[in-house]
Amino acid sequence: MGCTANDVAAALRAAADTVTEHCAELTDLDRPIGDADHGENLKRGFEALVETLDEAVPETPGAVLKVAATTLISKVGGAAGPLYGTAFLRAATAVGQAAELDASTVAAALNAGLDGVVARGKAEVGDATMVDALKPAVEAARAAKDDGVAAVLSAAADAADEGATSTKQLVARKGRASYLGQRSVGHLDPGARSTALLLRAFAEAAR
Amino acid sequence: MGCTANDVAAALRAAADTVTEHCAELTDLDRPIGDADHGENLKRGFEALVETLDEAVPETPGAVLKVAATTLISKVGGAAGPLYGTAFLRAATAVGQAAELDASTVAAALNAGLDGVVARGKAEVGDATMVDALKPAVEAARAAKDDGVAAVLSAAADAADEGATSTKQLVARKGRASYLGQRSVGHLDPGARSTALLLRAFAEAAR
Amino acid sequence: MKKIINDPATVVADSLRGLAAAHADLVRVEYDPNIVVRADSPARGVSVISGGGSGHEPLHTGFVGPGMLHGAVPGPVFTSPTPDAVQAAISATTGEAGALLVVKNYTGDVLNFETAAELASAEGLDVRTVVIDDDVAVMDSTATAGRRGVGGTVLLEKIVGAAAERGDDLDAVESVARAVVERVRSIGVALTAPTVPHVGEPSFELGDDEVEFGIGIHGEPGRERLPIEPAQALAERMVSAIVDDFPLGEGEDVLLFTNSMGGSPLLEVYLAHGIAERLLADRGINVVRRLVGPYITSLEMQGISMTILRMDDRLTELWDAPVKTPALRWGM
Amino acid sequence: MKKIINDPATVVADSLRGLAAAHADLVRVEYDPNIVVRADSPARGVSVISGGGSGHEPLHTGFVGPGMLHGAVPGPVFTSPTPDAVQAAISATTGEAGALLVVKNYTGDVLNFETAAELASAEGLDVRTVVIDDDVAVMDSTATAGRRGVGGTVLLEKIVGAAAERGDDLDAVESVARAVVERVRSIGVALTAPTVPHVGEPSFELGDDEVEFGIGIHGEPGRERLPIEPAQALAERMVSAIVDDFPLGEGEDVLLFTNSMGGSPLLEVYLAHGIAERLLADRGINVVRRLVGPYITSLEMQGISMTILRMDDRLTELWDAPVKTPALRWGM
Ligand SMILES: Nc1ncnc2c1ncn2[C@@H]1O[C@H](COP(=O)(O)OP(=O)(O)O)[C@@H](O)[C@H]1O
Ligand SMILES: Nc1ncnc2c1ncn2[C@@H]1O[C@H](COP(=O)(O)OP(=O)(O)O)[C@@H](O)[C@H]1O
Ligand SMILES: [Mg+2]
Ligand SMILES: [Mg+2]
Ligand SMILES: [Mg+2]
Ligand SMILES: [Mg+2]
Repeated sequence: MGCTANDVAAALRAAADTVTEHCAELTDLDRPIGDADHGENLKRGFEALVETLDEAVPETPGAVLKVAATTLISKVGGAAGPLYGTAFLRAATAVGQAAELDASTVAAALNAGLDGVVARGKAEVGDATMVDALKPAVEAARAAKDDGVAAVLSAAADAADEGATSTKQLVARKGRASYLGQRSVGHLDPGARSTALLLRAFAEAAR
Repeated sequence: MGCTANDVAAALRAAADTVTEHCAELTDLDRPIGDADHGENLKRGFEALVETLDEAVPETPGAVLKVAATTLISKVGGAAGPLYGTAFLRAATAVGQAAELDASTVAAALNAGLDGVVARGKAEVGDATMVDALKPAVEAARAAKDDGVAAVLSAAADAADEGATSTKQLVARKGRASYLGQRSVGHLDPGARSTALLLRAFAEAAR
Repeated sequence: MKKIINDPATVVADSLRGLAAAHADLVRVEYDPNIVVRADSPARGVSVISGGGSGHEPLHTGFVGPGMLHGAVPGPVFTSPTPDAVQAAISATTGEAGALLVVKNYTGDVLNFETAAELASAEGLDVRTVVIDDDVAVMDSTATAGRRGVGGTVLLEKIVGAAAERGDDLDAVESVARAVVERVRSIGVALTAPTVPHVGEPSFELGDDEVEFGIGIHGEPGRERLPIEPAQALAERMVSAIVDDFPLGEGEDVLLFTNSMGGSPLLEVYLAHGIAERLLADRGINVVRRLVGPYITSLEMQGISMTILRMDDRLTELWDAPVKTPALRWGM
Repeated sequence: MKKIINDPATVVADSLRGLAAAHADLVRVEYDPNIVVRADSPARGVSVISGGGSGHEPLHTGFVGPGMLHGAVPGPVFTSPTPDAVQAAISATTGEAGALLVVKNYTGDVLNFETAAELASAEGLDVRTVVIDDDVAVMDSTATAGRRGVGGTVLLEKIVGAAAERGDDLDAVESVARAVVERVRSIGVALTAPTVPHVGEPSFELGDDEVEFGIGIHGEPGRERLPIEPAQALAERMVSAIVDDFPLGEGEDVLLFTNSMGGSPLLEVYLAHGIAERLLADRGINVVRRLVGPYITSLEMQGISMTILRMDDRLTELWDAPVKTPALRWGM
């Protein structure tokens, strides 16, 4: 029933595939309101992560998440690198040495990830960042934590999708898009979109 | 019957009008095979010449031609400036102190102008330069020298037109167009075209 | 996209190889992670390190050498380098006296450089960061990520480098840095968009007679899109944006830096500079030092930026101090 | 056309005003006719003067100053200055020791500068001309106006300026100049066309994946139009064109100058330079000096040129001599 280290690794590989598939889309989202690199940044990081996992999958889910964290911090760059990196680092700490992750640990890990992003980036819901996808995801995950890992992640992914979509109406207040002021309205935030994509990949992998 | 200083000045003004009118055309001819400035160069020179003539028209035809020479040398620049300047300088010398120019003096002046261009630029007929217009013009002028100034200039203009057109078939061997080698074939030489235009303006003015 | 490159993925390292070959007397380049450090071994004073996304050359790699930077950390094109690269530059250059990291205010740069500084501090080094945010185009900095670091960065690196070179300690170097950050303002304008190699298309669309006023150095949008206007009006708009923001008063001494964003001919850059000098003179502001040319660029983007630094004797002395780098050189 | 200018008709003088303001310590500008001369009054040795159409900045105006040019004569954009302007520069700088005019081999420049030299000689000054024709793109120079003067001009002006600065007489300066002309070769490539301000449209059309190989500095056509290829192949093509033309043999010492035509980012220019260094090393040719950057440009044209100068001790000493101009500066 729970997630092993290999399951987490598989979810990360699925995430890497998604990033590759949506690379152009993410970069295109980053074009009008940013610097047109979000897809490339994530692709560089997730490709490196897959290479590392190809060599050896660490023993525990926590160790896998830590490898993801350090790889993303050192490979992604930009704003997204330290933010996603910190999210995985906090998630790794949250799950500790457990050999398998149950639904409520997964929900707690997501929550820890969110806290990490907020600690570093200081964004709030409504600022049109990845937080707009991640915060509702964390809340939905917590609500579904009695229904199993797959349900937690699928609820998180659904909520993240909706949260990401909401950034379209928002005036960006953090990151590069904030330089646009009112002109940022009407654009989906690339980081919110990538958060939703990653969570969807995790959810699919957990089915 | 002969050309006075004022007639020469009027012919130069007519030439200036022609240059202004055909400025874009000359520059366009200079675009594919040169540096897209021939029209501008001549316009700068002839406008300055008209300004000078507006202040005062010198007493003799020779003196008017000399003013044209020094103005063109100092204002046109490029290859065309020294070449046309030298042509007018030699023409001025050829007509000397005469108060009026008769047909054979006009033909001789054209011949002296050609000699000046060749002395400086060392081009021969067939090199796809202004010489391809000027040389036949000089010959036609000489042949018509018993028929009056207007006939001399109109014969020269006709021959120059034909000569200019002939440059279309030629491989350029002098000036910037020569860098093109075979690729210069099919293009009318801008300097040959401007020579034909100037002679046509003189001919019209003399009618 | 037409570019003189082999592969978008290796463009930064490939270019660094050329820098290394061209300036072996001044810089040493290490790869993977990519860093550029001084070729000589300077007396171990404070080291000054900067970096950020590539594509702004000569910033920062062209400013490594005596009197300016000890190390530069070139990230991928328009993307901040990661903390491990910054750490490598710190390790290669920093001793007891510590290091100052000059960071342009972009979320990515700040997060990555601060992470590196934290990690270095954890190893017992005294590493501090100064964040430069001189772009007046960003009007309300409370509702945004704050003003961006742009042209002022060049002046900051020169002046801080001179302070370190003469032996100032880290407190003193840091205080000079903060003084410059407080006293410098910039504004940019773009006529065309840059094309990031791995993207392959221009970063934004601009009409045939539009300019983007208040552009950043990554093709981020500016304050507003305007119809192209004569240089006189454009320079007036730029000078006003800066002078009014300070605000600068009559009788003040300034350094005026007119910068090419990369693709604009020097003919135009000097032309704009000349107008700006006269506009400042008209306001009774004394231009006592100047810098003109492509020093902080945005790939092939056409456009210019103007930067004004309020000068005092201390800054003037540091500005005039000798410098010997690939891109900025005088007095030696 | 989008440019930062007021009026195409005044663009050169407007830009010179900016140059004058930015570098009052180095140059003095006179207008109508436009000339740029050294701000200091050098000991009256031989003066070195150059000029030509504008739009190639920093060439020539940015090279006026101690150790390089005494005077520069900027014509209209891409059009030779007229003899009266050249004469003005001669009068302003030339004494008993005479002057050498450095002329790029274009029909217009040659005719106008030679006319000026003749007029100056008639006034009793010893004024000579050296014509530089280093562009190997022009293959058969008997069927043409001859090879064009391009990148080699920068090296020639630096070296000849150094010879004049150390006090060589006109014979010696002229002989150094002729040695450089014999020993230097260049080739250029364009990715985009320049737009002349008073024309308002690009000087030529180039497809989205075409380059013009063997381009001149005025947008004159080159040897051939090629599909864009990786930098490695392009650099190989350029290096071969030069090396085979000399031909250059193993063990020879050279200066390698990789030049930006104006609009290409420094990132790409260094990248190409790095490849060329390795290609020369592969052939056993020693690169002993190098210059990289935008020094002889064609407005905003994207592209690069490469220039190779065969060095000997005499030329190396002159190259290394101090120079202090707006665009080239070392040793002082
Ligand atoms: N302060 C912040 N807090 C949370 N997320 C942020 C913050 N700043 C930026 N982001 C996220 O990062 C995304 C951009 O990432 P990316 O394009 O990779 O980095 P960069 O903006 O440095 O190029 C934005 O779409 C946004 O979701
Ligand atoms: N050596 C030469 N002899 C005669 N005419 C020449 C020579 N070189 C160039 N020309 C003429 O000059 C014309 C170009 O003039 P212009 O465009 O004003 O000068 P530039 O080529 O310097 O820009 C050519 O079309 C040609 O007719
Ligand atoms: Mg981005
Ligand atoms: Mg021309
Ligand atoms: Mg980025
Ligand atoms: Mg011309």
